[in-house]
Amino acid sequence: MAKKEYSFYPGCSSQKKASADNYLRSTYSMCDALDIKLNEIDDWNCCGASIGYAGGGEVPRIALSARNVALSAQQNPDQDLVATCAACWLSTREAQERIEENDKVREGVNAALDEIGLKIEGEQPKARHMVEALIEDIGFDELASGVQKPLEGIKIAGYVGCQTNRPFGIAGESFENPKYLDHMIESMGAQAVDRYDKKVACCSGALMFSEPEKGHALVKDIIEAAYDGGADMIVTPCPLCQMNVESYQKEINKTFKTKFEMPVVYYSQLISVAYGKSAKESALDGQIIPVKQLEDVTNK
Amino acid sequence: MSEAIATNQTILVVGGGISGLTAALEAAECGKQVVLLEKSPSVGGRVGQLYKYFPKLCIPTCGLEIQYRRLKANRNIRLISMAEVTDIKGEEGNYNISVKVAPRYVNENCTACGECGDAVEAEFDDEHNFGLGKRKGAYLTSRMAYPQRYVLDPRIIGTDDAQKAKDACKYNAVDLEMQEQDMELNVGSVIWATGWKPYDAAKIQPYGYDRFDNVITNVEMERMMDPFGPTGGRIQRPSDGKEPKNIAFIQCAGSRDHNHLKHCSRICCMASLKQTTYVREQFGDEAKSTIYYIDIRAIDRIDDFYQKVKEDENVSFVKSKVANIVDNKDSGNLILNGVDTEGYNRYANEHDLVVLAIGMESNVPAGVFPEGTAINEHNFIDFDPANGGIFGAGCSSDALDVNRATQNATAAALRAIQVVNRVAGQEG
Amino acid sequence: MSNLNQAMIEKYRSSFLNEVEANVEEGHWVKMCMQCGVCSGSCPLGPHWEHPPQELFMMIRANEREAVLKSDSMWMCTSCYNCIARCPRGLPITHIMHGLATYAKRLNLVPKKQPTAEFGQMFWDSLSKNGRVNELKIGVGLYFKDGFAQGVKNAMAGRELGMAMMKTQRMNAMEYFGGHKCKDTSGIQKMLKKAQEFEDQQITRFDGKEG
Amino acid sequence: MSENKTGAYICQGCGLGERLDTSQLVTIATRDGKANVAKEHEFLCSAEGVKMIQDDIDNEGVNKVVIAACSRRAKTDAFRFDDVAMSRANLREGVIWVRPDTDEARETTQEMADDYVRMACAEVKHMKLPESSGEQSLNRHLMVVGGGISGLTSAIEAAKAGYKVDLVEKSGELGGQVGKLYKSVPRKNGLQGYVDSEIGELIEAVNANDNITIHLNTTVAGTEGAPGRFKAELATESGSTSSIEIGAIVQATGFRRYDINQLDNLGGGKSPDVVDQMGFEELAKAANGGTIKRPSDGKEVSNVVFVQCAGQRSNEPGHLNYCSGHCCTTSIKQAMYVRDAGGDATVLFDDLRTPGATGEDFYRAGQEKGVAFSKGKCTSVDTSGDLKVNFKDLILDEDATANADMVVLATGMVPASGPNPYLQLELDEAKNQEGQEEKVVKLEAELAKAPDSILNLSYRQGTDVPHLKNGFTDSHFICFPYETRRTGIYTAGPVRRPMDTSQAIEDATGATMKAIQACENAAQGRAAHPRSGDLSFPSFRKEGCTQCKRCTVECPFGAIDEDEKGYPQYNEARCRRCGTCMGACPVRVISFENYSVETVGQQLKNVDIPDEFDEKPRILVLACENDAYPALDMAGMNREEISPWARIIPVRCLGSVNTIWITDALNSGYDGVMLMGCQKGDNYQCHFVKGSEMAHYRMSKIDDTLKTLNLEKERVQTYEVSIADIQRIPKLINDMDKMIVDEIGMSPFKF
Repeated sequence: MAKKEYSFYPGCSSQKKASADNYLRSTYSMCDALDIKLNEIDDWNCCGASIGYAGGGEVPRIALSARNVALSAQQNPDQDLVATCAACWLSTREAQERIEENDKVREGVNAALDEIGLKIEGEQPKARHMVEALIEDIGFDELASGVQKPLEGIKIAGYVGCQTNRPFGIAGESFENPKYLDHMIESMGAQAVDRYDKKVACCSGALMFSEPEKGHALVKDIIEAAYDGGADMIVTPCPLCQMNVESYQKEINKTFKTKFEMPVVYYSQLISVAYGKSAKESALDGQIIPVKQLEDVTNK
Repeated sequence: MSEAIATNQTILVVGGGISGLTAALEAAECGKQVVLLEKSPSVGGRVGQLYKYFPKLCIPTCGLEIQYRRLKANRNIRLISMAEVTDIKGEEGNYNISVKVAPRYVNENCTACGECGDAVEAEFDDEHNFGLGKRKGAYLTSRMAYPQRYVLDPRIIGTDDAQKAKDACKYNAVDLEMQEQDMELNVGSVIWATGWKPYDAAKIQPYGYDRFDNVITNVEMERMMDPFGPTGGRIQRPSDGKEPKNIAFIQCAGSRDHNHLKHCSRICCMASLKQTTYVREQFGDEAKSTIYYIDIRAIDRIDDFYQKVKEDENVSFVKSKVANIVDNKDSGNLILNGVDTEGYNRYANEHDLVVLAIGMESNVPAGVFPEGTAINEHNFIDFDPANGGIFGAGCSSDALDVNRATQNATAAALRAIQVVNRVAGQEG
Repeated sequence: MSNLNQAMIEKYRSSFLNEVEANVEEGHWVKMCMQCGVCSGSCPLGPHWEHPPQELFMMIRANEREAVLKSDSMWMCTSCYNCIARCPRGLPITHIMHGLATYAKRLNLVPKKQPTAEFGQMFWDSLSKNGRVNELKIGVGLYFKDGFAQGVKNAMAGRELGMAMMKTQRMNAMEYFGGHKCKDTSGIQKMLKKAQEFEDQQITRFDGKEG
Repeated sequence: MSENKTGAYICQGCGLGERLDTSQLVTIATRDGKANVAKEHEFLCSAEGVKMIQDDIDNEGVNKVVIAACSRRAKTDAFRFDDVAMSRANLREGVIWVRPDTDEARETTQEMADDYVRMACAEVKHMKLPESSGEQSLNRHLMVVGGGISGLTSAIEAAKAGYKVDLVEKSGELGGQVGKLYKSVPRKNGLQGYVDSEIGELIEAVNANDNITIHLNTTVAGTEGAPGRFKAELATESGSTSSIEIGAIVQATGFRRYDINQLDNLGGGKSPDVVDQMGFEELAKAANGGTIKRPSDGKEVSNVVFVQCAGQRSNEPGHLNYCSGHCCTTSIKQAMYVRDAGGDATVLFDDLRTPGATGEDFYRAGQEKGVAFSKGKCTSVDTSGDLKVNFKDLILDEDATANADMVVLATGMVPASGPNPYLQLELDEAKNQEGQEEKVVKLEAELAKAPDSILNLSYRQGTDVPHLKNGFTDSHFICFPYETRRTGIYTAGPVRRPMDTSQAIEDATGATMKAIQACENAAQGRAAHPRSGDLSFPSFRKEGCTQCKRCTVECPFGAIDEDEKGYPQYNEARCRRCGTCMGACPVRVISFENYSVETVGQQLKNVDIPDEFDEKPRILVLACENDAYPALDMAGMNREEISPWARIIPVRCLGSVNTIWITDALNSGYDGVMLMGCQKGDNYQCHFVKGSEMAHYRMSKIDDTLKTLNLEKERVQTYEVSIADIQRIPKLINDMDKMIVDEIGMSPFKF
């Protein structure tokens, strides 16, 4: 497998001991197994996420992403800018689009960047989500070929969520029924839940913090549908989805009289485990709801 | 034919649907020489697949029968079926047309007696029924097929079935050695009338045509109504064959949508209004139809049909583009989610069957026309001086209903006649 | 900026649509809506919107300025992008909702105690201070946003989750006393300040027909 | 005639040889059918089979051919012989395919075949090859009435094809309503917004074209003749007249503006600032790109509300119950005028109707320009002070009021057709009858309101082209939009149906196509659609004619006039060859060369009628050749079983069925008679418009005949069927069979 190299933008949640610490760790483990080198952008900043509009206007928000883009181009020229967080990826892409299409925005953003000696000019680095890089640069077949410990007998609901899927999504996939996560699950030797109804439903995103009751109701449906499909666990490509779906299950159980205990993992953990990495390397200890079946695989 | 108009000037009509037939006949009945090409084994096109026309609720094959009779009687038209244009070169008054003719494997000896069809075993999805039913590997495209001649599916060539077909024919009509043929035609003018195809419903993901059995398209519904169609003339649910008495019609399925076809397909509103009468016809007072629409485009004089359907208390109208469909896994019913925008009422309505009023996609091909031919972003041929002697007709020119298609095709015939008359020196 | 609202009312007296077009992010799209309602039907929090997006668009056209800007509705947007994906006219509805929220906030018209507005502001404050978001501080801030007593209650309720996050190394109590941040925080602050200045100029300088 | 030589050719292919005794058929053709030549062939439509027939024609002098094989609808290419009369006995679809292949059925199946061979021989014996009537004349010259966009288009398109045109315009200038527009909705690429009208260039082109003669301030004072030989009297305003000879006519008289004063609740007539769309165009034209000034006080208009469907799509008295099709795009265009001049424009609509690609793009262009669209129903316009438009906002579900400098009402198109020609005829008839006073009053009132005649046709059936609905001219408006009921006269544009400019251009071009085709057909003596190419035409035996006028009244196409003595005067080129006149004639003096009372009457008489005790009934089925007969063919293809007692005869149209056939059939011992035609009424499907209706009317009176014969009325039935009734038609026949056998019994008239 040829070594691949990307400019890496982990994002606020994927920092050490931040909420997606397990994503960060498993991503590095996965990339190690796949012989991918991640060059973290030095001094990257928050993308503003989807909730940034409540505090900042259009130009300030876009300037945030523009700074990351400019740093990436400066530090890792000719490398694609790869993000693991859906919101980071989306904000960056949107910012790039807006800068390209709207002269006024570009003018404002460059004026702001000028304050710190940066500038957006020429061709911008291509912002990609990690799964995009895996699918397009490596491919399912090759991903499958490196599997050492197939995740046999495990049934997984591939929860794509919103922002990895819309409005950009993965090339060739539909918005309503994207299949790539299912393919990825199957590549690792596990079984994907067929017709997982809530595959692209919203987990309430950032509103989980401000409107928890509304958020819990949405998450309840997402977990319920996974149980309906016979899933042993849910896998997701988004840190906010992971957090929202995994961590509120106790509260949801209280409110809705359910008995959920559905593990929610990252695709990077699946790959890491299937490629023979240890439970620790795969950050399985970062799960609030233990994911015993994956642990069992690591113990094989 | 009168001596003043040259008869050695030929008009090429591409497409044997209602528009192509009309254009060819009008020109030929004016004494012009016409070559009519049809891609499929028989003429008739889309209208041959319809159960009834709006707004008169009359039978489309009735008009086709007249066109066929005119065609049979007219010696100015040379019909070539299974023929496709691959290239057009030249200019007004002098076009070189490259044509590919696919093998039918059945020659003109065929009497349409049906022995070969009985002998062959292999079955394939029936195109005439949009794959809802099966047909044999040796078949007549429909009871109205013209030319009334069988055709062998190329997939049976080289199999035992092909030989069986040949052996069954007493008239030496089955010719397994037939090959694809290339043909060059020199013509003065071209009328392009290749019509439309239903937009690929599976692409409209929120409606789950590829996921839910009981989401069908309106063209499939037309086939269901055919007493000899795949369901024997019964509206029924694909999932379980039950009678769907509570049917949802979703308008603009693939039309007026920048994700799909940007244009309005014009016919779908009237088609759904018409189909509510089918539901009535089959289920009487138990029939319930709901039309989810953005604007009801029952344009011009035929608005009275809309008024009439509106009076039916079992037909309701919801101004709403349905957001998505989920299925009730137990019943096979479908739940339509959306917002009735008239006064903001959120709904989750359950229906037995969903009919997508599917958009009309132009069949105008790429890479065939001379450079500079004015084909617009919707893939229709504009009426434009840049097109020289090439004229779009019917649904190659815009999304049209049958009336406007025949009207437009009649106009195209005159435009083509002007070209060949000019060539012949009879100018205005 | 409190009189910005009054200034805008006067400037766009006749047409709120023009005002939105000029001042709201992606606001020029509002006129393109054809009232099909697919956005409203597609929203995951749809039932919680007093006025769903397509209705907001209609209200904008109907000059119902106050009702729109003071509405709680656009604050219900979860940024799921369903509406954008499905809109047959290609309206960037998510962004327009964000834009309306931003604009309402600048004009000081957001309903008091709107939780998402408050949360979003905390988020922004956090990131603009440090360049990166301090999850713990925002979390704690959120608990106490409605006062100390409510905060303690909230914190008790969330204690179990907090413990779990700590245990799985996904939260660090030390964050509260510093935590993740960029190196060049002053640069980022300068950049944001400049960006904000630029944006403010747009509103006061241009009448929307420009650019 | 001694030269007549009949050849009967019996096919053994497609199972006919196995299922039928074809040698017996040969015998029958010779013995009963009196064929001079009768041959069998194992594969008649093969090259050899056809050659066998052609040889007999060429060498043996056979000039009447009987093909006893498949349906007349099949193998038409093979069985196409020039200069011979031909009849087809349908043994395949009509006999073996509708009968079970069983020993029990064999005898009755053979009897069917025997009869069909007898019938075909009898038919062909009485057929003549249609010959030219001598009426033909080639006149490549059109008259186009109306100088608006439709008429101008028609004129220029005809001229471009090499035809001469007389363009007649009532007013002093060309251009019509479109000429009054400031700008146009584009015919393509709707996203570009409104465009300059093409009408100026079109007028120039028409003016410059040598093939076109323009008559301004002129009306048509009289029109007589037929396609190929029309004569029109043109009268100018100054009183001078001239006469022109033309081959065909295009009537493109457009529309009239709906009277806005009828909409006083919407401010119509109550404020000069409430105008219709044409009124707004005039203001826009005057402003010429500047700000429009309102009529009341000249104030620059900065806020305009457009009210769609004003007085349209409504069943209220005085309103138009249709949609005029163009008004949505027209209002969008006019709202763009306002936006481009810096004003605000709101369109209040119910359903926004901008169909097709160009239409939808134009809607988007309007939105791009910032035109505000509101789904709302306008309830009233307050004209007491500043204009206020009160409406129900259907989206926000609230009553709302919009202030406006001006209000534009999108009122509809009223077709500028001539008077309904049948009103006067109806009135004349009512006057001649007792007890019709009320009707007379009503008709007179209606006639008083009728517009002036446009064509002043000298036709027996009135002065103008008949109407279909709401004053729009008649046409078979789905498959065959140009079939008016006056052959050679084609209507185009909004007189035919409401339409926009784009469509009017297409329509006028199409109508012109049909008009030049009518000229060419007339020159050849050929029928127009639907019996295109038919050379036969009706003639009558004068000595037998009683001048009863049934033929002149019943002809659906007004083809027959009366001479001064009251004899019918056929106008071959106007005739569509349906035979309704023949069906109407009580003394049976009307016939076509190849279709006559005899050709059908002899068929039914040559059916072998078994005597009463054989218990083999005979049912005569007269089936419309366009719908019922093809349906029967397809029933055969589907192997639907049909009673062996049925004998089916295709007829051109049910309108051509003469009651003598029914009487003859009953008298010769048929047990039942069935007539199968197309749907009649408002949604008629009869391709001869009135044929089926006339037949039903005539058959409603057959009961008297049955009574005199002392027969049950159930023995004669008339049905409306369609080409899709592939199962229903066999069932109807089989039900008749069952009824005869189980209920009413055999006819007493058997010998």
